[in-house]
Amino acid sequence: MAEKPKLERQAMCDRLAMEFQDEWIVNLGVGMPTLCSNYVDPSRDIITHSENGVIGYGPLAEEGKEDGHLVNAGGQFVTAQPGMSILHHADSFAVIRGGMVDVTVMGAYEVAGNGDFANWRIPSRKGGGIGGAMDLAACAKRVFIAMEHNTREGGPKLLNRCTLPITAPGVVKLLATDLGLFEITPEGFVLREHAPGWNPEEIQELTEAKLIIPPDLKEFRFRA
Amino acid sequence: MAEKPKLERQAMCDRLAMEFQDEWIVNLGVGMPTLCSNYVDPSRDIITHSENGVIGYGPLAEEGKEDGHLVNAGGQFVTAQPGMSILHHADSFAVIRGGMVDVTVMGAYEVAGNGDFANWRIPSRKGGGIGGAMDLAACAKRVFIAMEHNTREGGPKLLNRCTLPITAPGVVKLLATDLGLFEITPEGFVLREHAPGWNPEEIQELTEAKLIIPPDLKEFRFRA
Amino acid sequence: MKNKIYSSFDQAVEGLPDGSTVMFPGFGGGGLPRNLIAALHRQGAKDLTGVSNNAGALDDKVDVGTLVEAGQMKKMICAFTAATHPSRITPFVQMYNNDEIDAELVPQGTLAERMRAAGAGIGGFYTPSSVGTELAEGKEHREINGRMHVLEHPLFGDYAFIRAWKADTFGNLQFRLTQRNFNVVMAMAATVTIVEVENEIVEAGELEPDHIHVPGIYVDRMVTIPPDGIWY
Amino acid sequence: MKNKIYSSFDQAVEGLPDGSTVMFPGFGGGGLPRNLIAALHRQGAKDLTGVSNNAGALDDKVDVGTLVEAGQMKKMICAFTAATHPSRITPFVQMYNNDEIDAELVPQGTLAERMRAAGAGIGGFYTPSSVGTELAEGKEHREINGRMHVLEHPLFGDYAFIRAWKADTFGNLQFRLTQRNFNVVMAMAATVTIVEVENEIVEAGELEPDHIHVPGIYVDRMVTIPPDGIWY
Repeated sequence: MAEKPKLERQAMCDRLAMEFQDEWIVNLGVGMPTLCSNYVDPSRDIITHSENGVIGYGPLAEEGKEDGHLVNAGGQFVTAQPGMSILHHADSFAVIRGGMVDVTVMGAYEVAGNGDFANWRIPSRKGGGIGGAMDLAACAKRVFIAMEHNTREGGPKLLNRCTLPITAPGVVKLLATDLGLFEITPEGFVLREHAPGWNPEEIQELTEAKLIIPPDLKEFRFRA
Repeated sequence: MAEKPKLERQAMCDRLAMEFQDEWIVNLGVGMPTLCSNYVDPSRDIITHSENGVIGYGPLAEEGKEDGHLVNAGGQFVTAQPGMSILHHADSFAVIRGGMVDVTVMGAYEVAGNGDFANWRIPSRKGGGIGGAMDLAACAKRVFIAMEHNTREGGPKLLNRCTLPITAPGVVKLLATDLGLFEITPEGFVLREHAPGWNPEEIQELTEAKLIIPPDLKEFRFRA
Repeated sequence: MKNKIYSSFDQAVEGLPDGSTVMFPGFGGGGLPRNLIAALHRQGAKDLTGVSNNAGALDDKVDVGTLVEAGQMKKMICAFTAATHPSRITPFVQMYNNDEIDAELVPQGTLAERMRAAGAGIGGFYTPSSVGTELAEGKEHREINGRMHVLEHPLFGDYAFIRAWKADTFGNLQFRLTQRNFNVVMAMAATVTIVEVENEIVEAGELEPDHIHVPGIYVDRMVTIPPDGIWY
Repeated sequence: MKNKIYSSFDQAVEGLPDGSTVMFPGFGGGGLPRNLIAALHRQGAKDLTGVSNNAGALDDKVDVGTLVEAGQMKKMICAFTAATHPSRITPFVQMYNNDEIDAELVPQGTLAERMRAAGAGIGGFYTPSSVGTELAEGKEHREINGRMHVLEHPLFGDYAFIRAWKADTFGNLQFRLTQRNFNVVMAMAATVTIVEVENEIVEAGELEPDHIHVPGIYVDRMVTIPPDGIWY
């Protein structure tokens, strides 16, 4: 079973990006989530926000065409786009805390069936890296997570309760892993779409939390 | 005695303006205090601040040369000056509450020997006009007051305790009236300079609070 | 890109419901959305709560006082609620004296900061302004670093009427000099932001990203002031 | 007008005392005052508290990590205190693991807002960020409009080191794009603000009053980055 192909990171992020709606203000976290920006349905009218104070930036800059004064929250060089505007850091988080961000996409170490998630601290290491994650998780209208279904050691990451210090309680709405797409409801994880070749029982086996398998379970949707 | 000449409003404001020091950020309230801007020692390097969001504006605009987009806190048209900058209202009061304003000059109905003053509400009228006075009075480094020594009816305005609702407690440092210049110390009003032709006893007679008359009492200083 | 450009002020204020809280910037005449106010006067919404530095009627043109006089306002939240001079009895002062309109008097800096807090998702803040005065009575006090403060709450609007100098099609706004005043925090604090613009609305990309005072995400509707509009 | 122009970075940081709290902006390399940091490294002040998004050592050039590694820092207040990757053990992480340096971990939005509060004379504020997490433990909680908030306190600096795009002789500053980041709130929050400028400092009056990001009243000392300075 370990040999069976799982979803690529890009496919996971594509899938989450498919949920973005017109006019949504979208904040993409450092790491895997920035892959979402590689696929945004061109018919969709998405507004990017990065917590370092830029609204409406464009795709990553081509090599050799970087502008040293224009980076996203991951420190990557991005491009200017018509209508872009700049805010200072406190005003940028005013946008976030003010509830203007429609969705934030982040990575995580663990997600729980109650919507908690953990992505900033591993107890075996001292300190942590919060960045803007706590502000975004607490204040964005929706939190989407993209992460591998299991730890490198094969341990579960979709849990009944988080074991690591959480980033925010009860906020995760949608989760893409390399085994499928999961909605988090008051009843817990609902498997909405399974990776090709994986049946619900196989996915459940790799999951600590009890998955709800709806009658309309579908196969994972890929970018058109 | 009612016939004896008192100080002109301009002289009162000139006298307060003489106290302004180099690099001071100065906020001049609506009404009489704006007269201070008519006299600022040219050897002094004063920075004007108006609570509607302008730092470093110049003198009043000449008639016919007004810019409809540039007014001071009194709604008077002022001129641009090299180095001027604009802030929005919340950031302008951030300057005030942040303690950047070295002196605010205001008018008042009453000033008390404990440094309280009242300038926003008359109980016989409903409501009041605070504007930015409470923020300025509470947060500027120094509060100077320019006002007539007595009410129109001849009643005292330099009191033991204010009878009107106060604007801020214990903040007035210096007061110019049409009878002289008064410092407010922990012991109360000290008459620093008397109007020409007025002796301390005559001034005390028109004052409710007991005036301290220092050995180095001087005659009122006029603009050179 | 969503079209935010409306063809008339009347269209832009259509559907503004009775009972709304509407924010009106303006200070000394600059940044005062007179055309939108005139449209709201024609539209006739009632029982409104107005947020403004003062209650208007400061000159002979349309301002917040026009709505007050027309009986459209149930309450004003502002920094001036009394006549500035005994001889200057505005319709607001008259109605207020007769208990025909409510008012909440707020120090100007606190007024601006409460709107900034609303826009910035701040649940409340402590300020030294008004401590020791009648206006601090009944408010929660707290000593912080040896200084007394009062707790103030965010002030949200349903609508903000904005007067801008320039705008682009995305809704990014620029103000000129002291026209800026309350406009920025009101655009942040209100759910729906409607703008009258003194210049032709330009294409997105024509305004410098570094020189935008209100990002377009805060802006919902815009109208360019026509030649026969109310200018100042 | 007071002369705020200093002839060298070394002169600009002269006299910065041991034990000071120094604020360092910068995000992804932009707006990072590398020349002033290098000068502070040469100057040698010790027992400093640094306020910064992270503890530095993000590339091979001078940054906050240089001061950490040199043992000049007693404490860092920042939004990242762990290695971003187990393999990426910076001098800070090493010292922090060995209890050779203190750290206070603050969510990035709270960090920025705490500095804005310090600059704006706000005694404290309530934010929903971090509620329900380990970082909210021990903090005062309050439910406001049905939502839990924590009380956060202003964060003052003795010094802010600033990296600006343009400046005039009065000290008015402009930033370019995301270079702005923490620079504005740090200039507001600190007692002494020292700026390195990427362009020649122009005469007062040459920058548009509407396009100034930090008014000169917040700025104390400025140095233009010379051709042999550290650029990015």
